[in-house]
Amino acid sequence: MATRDVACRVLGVECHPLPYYTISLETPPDFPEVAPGQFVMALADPGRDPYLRRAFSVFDVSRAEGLPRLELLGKVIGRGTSRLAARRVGDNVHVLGPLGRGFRLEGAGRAALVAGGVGSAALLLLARALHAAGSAFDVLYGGRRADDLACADRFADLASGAGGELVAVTEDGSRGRRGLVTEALEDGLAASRWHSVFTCGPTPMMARVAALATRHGVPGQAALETPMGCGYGACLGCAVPHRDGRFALCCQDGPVFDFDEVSW
Amino acid sequence: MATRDVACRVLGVECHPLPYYTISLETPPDFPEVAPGQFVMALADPGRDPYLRRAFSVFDVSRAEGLPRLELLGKVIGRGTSRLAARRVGDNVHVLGPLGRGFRLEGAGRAALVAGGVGSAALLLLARALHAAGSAFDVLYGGRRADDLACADRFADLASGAGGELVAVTEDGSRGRRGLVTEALEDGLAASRWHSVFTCGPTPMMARVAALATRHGVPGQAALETPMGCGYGACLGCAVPHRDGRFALCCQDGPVFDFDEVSW
Amino acid sequence: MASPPLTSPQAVDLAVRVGTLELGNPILSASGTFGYGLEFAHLAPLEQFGGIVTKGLSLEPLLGNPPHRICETASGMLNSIGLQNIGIRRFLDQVLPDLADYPAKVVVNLFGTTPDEYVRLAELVEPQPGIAAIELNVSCPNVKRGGIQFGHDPELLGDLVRRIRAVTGKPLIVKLSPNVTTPAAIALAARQAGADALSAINTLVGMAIDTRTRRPRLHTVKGGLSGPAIKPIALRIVFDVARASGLPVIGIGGIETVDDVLEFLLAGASAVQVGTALFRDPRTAARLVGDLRQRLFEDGIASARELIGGVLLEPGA
Amino acid sequence: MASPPLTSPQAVDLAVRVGTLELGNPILSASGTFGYGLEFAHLAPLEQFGGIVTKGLSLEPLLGNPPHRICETASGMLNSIGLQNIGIRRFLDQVLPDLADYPAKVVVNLFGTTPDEYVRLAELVEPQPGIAAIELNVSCPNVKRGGIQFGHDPELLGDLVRRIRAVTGKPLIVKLSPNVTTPAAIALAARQAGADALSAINTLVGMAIDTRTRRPRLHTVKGGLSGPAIKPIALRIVFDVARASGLPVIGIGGIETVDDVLEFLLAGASAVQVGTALFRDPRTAARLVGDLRQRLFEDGIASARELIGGVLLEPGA
Ligand SMILES: Cc1cc2nc3c(=O)[nH]c(=O)nc-3n(C[C@H](O)[C@H](O)[C@H](O)COP(=O)(O)OP(=O)(O)OC[C@H]3O[C@@H](n4cnc5c(N)ncnc54)[C@H](O)[C@@H]3O)c2cc1C
Ligand SMILES: Cc1cc2nc3c(=O)[nH]c(=O)nc-3n(C[C@H](O)[C@H](O)[C@H](O)COP(=O)(O)OP(=O)(O)OC[C@H]3O[C@@H](n4cnc5c(N)ncnc54)[C@H](O)[C@@H]3O)c2cc1C
Ligand SMILES: Cc1cc2nc3c(=O)[nH]c(=O)nc-3n(C[C@H](O)[C@H](O)[C@H](O)COP(=O)(O)O)c2cc1C
Ligand SMILES: Cc1cc2nc3c(=O)[nH]c(=O)nc-3n(C[C@H](O)[C@H](O)[C@H](O)COP(=O)(O)O)c2cc1C
Ligand code: FES
Ligand code: FES
Repeated sequence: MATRDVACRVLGVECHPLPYYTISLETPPDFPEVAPGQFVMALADPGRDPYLRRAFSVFDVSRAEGLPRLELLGKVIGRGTSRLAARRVGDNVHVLGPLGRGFRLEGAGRAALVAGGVGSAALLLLARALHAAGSAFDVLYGGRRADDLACADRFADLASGAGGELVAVTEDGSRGRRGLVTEALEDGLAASRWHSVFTCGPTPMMARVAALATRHGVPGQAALETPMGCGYGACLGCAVPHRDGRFALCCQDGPVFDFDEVSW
Repeated sequence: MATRDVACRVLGVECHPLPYYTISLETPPDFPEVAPGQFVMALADPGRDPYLRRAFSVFDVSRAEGLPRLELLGKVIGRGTSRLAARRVGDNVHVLGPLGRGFRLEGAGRAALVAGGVGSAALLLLARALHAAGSAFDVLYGGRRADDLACADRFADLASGAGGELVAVTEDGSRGRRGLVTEALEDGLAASRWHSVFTCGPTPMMARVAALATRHGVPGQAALETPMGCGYGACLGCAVPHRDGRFALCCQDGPVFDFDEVSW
Repeated sequence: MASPPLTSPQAVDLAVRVGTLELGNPILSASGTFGYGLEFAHLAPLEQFGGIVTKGLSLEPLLGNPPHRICETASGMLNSIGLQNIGIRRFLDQVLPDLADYPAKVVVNLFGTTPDEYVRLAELVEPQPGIAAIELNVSCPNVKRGGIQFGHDPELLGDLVRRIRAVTGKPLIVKLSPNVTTPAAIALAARQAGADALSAINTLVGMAIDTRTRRPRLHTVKGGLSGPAIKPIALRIVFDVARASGLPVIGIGGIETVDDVLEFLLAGASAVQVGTALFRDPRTAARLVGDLRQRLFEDGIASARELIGGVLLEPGA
Repeated sequence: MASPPLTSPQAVDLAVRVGTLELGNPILSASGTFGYGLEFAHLAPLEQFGGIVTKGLSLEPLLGNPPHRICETASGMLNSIGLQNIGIRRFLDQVLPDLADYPAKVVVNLFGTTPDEYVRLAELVEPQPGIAAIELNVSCPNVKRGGIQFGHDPELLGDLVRRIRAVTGKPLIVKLSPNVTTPAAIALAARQAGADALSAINTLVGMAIDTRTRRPRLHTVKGGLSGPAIKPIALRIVFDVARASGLPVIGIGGIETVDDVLEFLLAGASAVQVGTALFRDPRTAARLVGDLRQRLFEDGIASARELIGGVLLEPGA
């Protein structure tokens, strides 16, 4: 497992609008391939506030002038995410990664990608991979209001290019369908639209997604979020209750778990 | 005593070269007059590293487009001074000030201003005030090497405009006289060149300056430096041993003290 | 919640009681961090404070320790001021009268090196209507008992509190030291001896060395650690002593944001004191009053009292 | 200094001894913060560590506590991992053999809930040539003695150490809890019972509450505070126990920079352990070895040993 700890130059920070933002980072040439669902631990500031790094899904990767670029999608919540959002072009962000076990694409068939808010950050590379593999998929993207569906157009382009669609769902109806994203999922599952489900978002949402898919006999995977002290297996802080009664480590055994691995 | 706590926009940071830098801050229109030798407590970053503000002499003041500007001269030493140096145009720096008791100019006569390194930060406004009052003065500016005499030219201009001169002194001889600034002071005192001495720099240097001046019967004032928790009299952390056996507060009773007030 | 919807932040009720001490809001300044209050009226709106706890007062004025007295540490600071103060008499004569102009309750923080000194201090305070409560700083060594700190020994502490209780009817708050194995045992002793309330915590003993000079950063070698760094410890002790003693508690330690205030209230504090954060920003206490009002309004909580001890625990915890 | 001038950083002698434990340099990883070491060989140059202290090991594997197990605090973190570990036997069979490839000394950190468990652990470790020393985690409640922590009672601690001493000839390091009134008393008890060295400090008990949910941030409500926030407390305890016991001490608590290492050595530590800082940056320990070498070179100090206990105190302090 190739993991690097590198200083990355900030190429740009874009607001979508705040609290959502994307930050582009230029990595050294030998930065390893990132699998969909993998994450990095980012240290936005050399000071001690915050002290620990924060986990960020790798939202997108690209190459420019020979150098690999990472793009992260952040939502400003507390000290770590706001520090990162405040970086400027030319600043350094330290990145440890890629980390963890990503999505497994084998046998995905026609897939539903269910994103809740900034959880979409774990799903864009997956959409790209499915697109590249010629698999059809829909993206069910939910949030409170239209602004919570940051970068939705990127998902729309990929999904429609792969013979699927973006289903936007907002609680206040300000974009797409009004209601919960899990309601849209339930409708599609009832119509046997998908062979597999991939999800990332708030834990209660993912638990509901897993329960619905399981009820309809559709397998799936979830990219989980836990507090993380280190991201690389040292602190044992990121316990996820496993079906077998033991604790898995989100950072090492995950962050992506099969629905039936997790004791929700 | 008018003291304000204000957010100031950074207008620019200039290196002289590093570790020395000046930072220009735009204050609200009603920022009070600053007396030579007064200081501000600056919070460069909203985070907790460092947690406490840092004291900075007000190096210079000016007005542009109706708004008063403060200029601070910093030397990067640790967490606080490096944070401030890393600010960029448009950032906010919180400033509490002006604080403390500045230099008293009455009866200065022909004066020697003795600066040690970044201690010069406390002396530029004094030089301006003496210049404005038509008092002649010399500036004795000491450091290890040429680079330690940051902004020396500003002092040279003011001194020569007031019928005095800049005497640069470096330990390695890379600028001006080779040796210690206190040696230059001693020569001038022996020649009865001055009626008063004003100094700011490392404490051992100031102790020596005070001892020399006193030996030659010349009165003087020193802008002292102590660790400061608050800068406004609340923490009692900035004790200065007073001749009377009690402790004065550097931030309130000082930072400027008469040579004979301090138990050096 | 069953309460009627709040119409504005002003409708939020911030009043709390700490035993019989009634406060307009739960935010006080901590002892030794805001002098006697008045000096800083030009920097902070004193009238908004729920209360002001004075710098520690002794029978005679104290000059304090030689420098260096403070140094910064990660998210905190060490201090060794040496209890410099103007003495109880000058405080009563020259400061207290002017403090009467403010609605903030005045709590005097008292310390001595023998029980007799404490008793004498309490006697001098007792007839003063302008003083709302007494806070005992018991992190001082008892010179007669070989320098053991009053606050480190339940028996010593109990004897001390009993003697003071006998001479004062004012609310009596015992300020707990965190530097003990079982703060709850000290809290219980305080209760049994007649204390009305507890405040927690005082500073933790710490040390720092300047590696350039190889000298301790403080003249006294060791000093007291305060600031956000100690908040988790303070919160644990507040939680423990509130449950163990049943006494009302004033939470202290690293408080800086409205979330910090809520944490302490939820853990069981009836009010809080703000210390080191005032050095960083003299307006912290007043800001917290406003932020607390706004936050409770947004969360639809009608009274700050609803939060006290409201932490949700799993059954059995 | 009288020593001949150093020609290069490589000429600096970093070797130290902690009693009879000889280390190539004074930087170890702290228990519970770097697993069993090997797992992270791809992230950090293990061969540069002076030593590796294992995750706490018990007789049987432990699953640990349910989430949440950690949360960040100001310049630190709380943890309540619940001593999750693979058990001593699997460690000895499957991990230890591979650790032999590294020059870093292997120190096993052991804990139990009865003295018998500790003794059995020590017996299993005794015949293993690959284990350089034993560190006892005594911050566990003794289930037979009503849950008092071994490390909180000099008598309990003394009995425990005596029994382990009887079955092992390996350097025996007692890891001190900071959550006691007088760490020096525990240190003395450890010495009298035959401990070879001390390590200090383990975590401080703390707590945090999520004000949105009103729930404790940790499943177990309370947890252990670590990181830079606790460094001043750690340094004070190292200073005190080194002087009081005369035993060699390994300093632990918030170490992250070469200045931190120097502070602990000057305060009396013979070596240090790095914990929480490894979470932030797995290369911290290796970086510190390099930085220490460079710093001593620049300061013209020929051996790290020259620093130990070298803090300069005023006469009488
Ligand atoms: C594998 C993994 C991948 C992740 N990927 C991303 C990503 O791509 N983009 C991203 O923005 N974040 C991502 N996160 C979350 C991120 O790492 C941070 O933990 C989180 O954003 C909060 O960090 P902070 O420092 O801003 O807030 P903190 O200062 O650590 O906490 C802020 C406060 O907010 C509370 N809080 C925590 N979560 C929420 C929430 N969702 N809403 C409201 N309050 C909350 C906390 O309890 C705390 O009180 C990921 C986490 C994991 C484990
Ligand atoms: C009244 C007053 C006015 C001041 N005016 C100015 C000013 O105009 N410009 C300015 O730059 N500073 C000024 N200072 C000093 C400034 O406030 C800082 O205290 C100082 O620069 C160090 O802060 P820091 O956060 O960078 O270092 P810290 O992180 O606080 O400390 C860094 C480390 O360096 C050590 N250290 C402290 N001083 C020195 C030194 N001189 N050389 C080497 N190591 C040192 C400390 O012991 C500590 O270990 C003033 C101080 C006072 C009290
Ligand atoms: C500089 C300073 C001086 C203090 N003086 C006193 C004092 O005189 N009496 C007292 O009981 N506590 C004193 N304290 C302790 C504070 O009242 C408070 O208990 C402690 O600092 C923790 O709160 P904080 O983290 O908000 O500062 C002092 C603290 C500081 C930082
Ligand atoms: C996540 C975590 C797990 C820990 N596990 C153990 C353990 O198993 N045994 C032990 O003796 N100490 C354990 N500790 C304590 C550390 O070894 C160390 O004493 C403490 O964290 C202070 O050092 P630091 O500030 O450098 O982290 C643990 C600390 C952390 C943060
Ligand atoms: S985050 Fe540290 S082990 Fe997973
Ligand atoms: S710096 Fe706080 S009283 Fe002077």
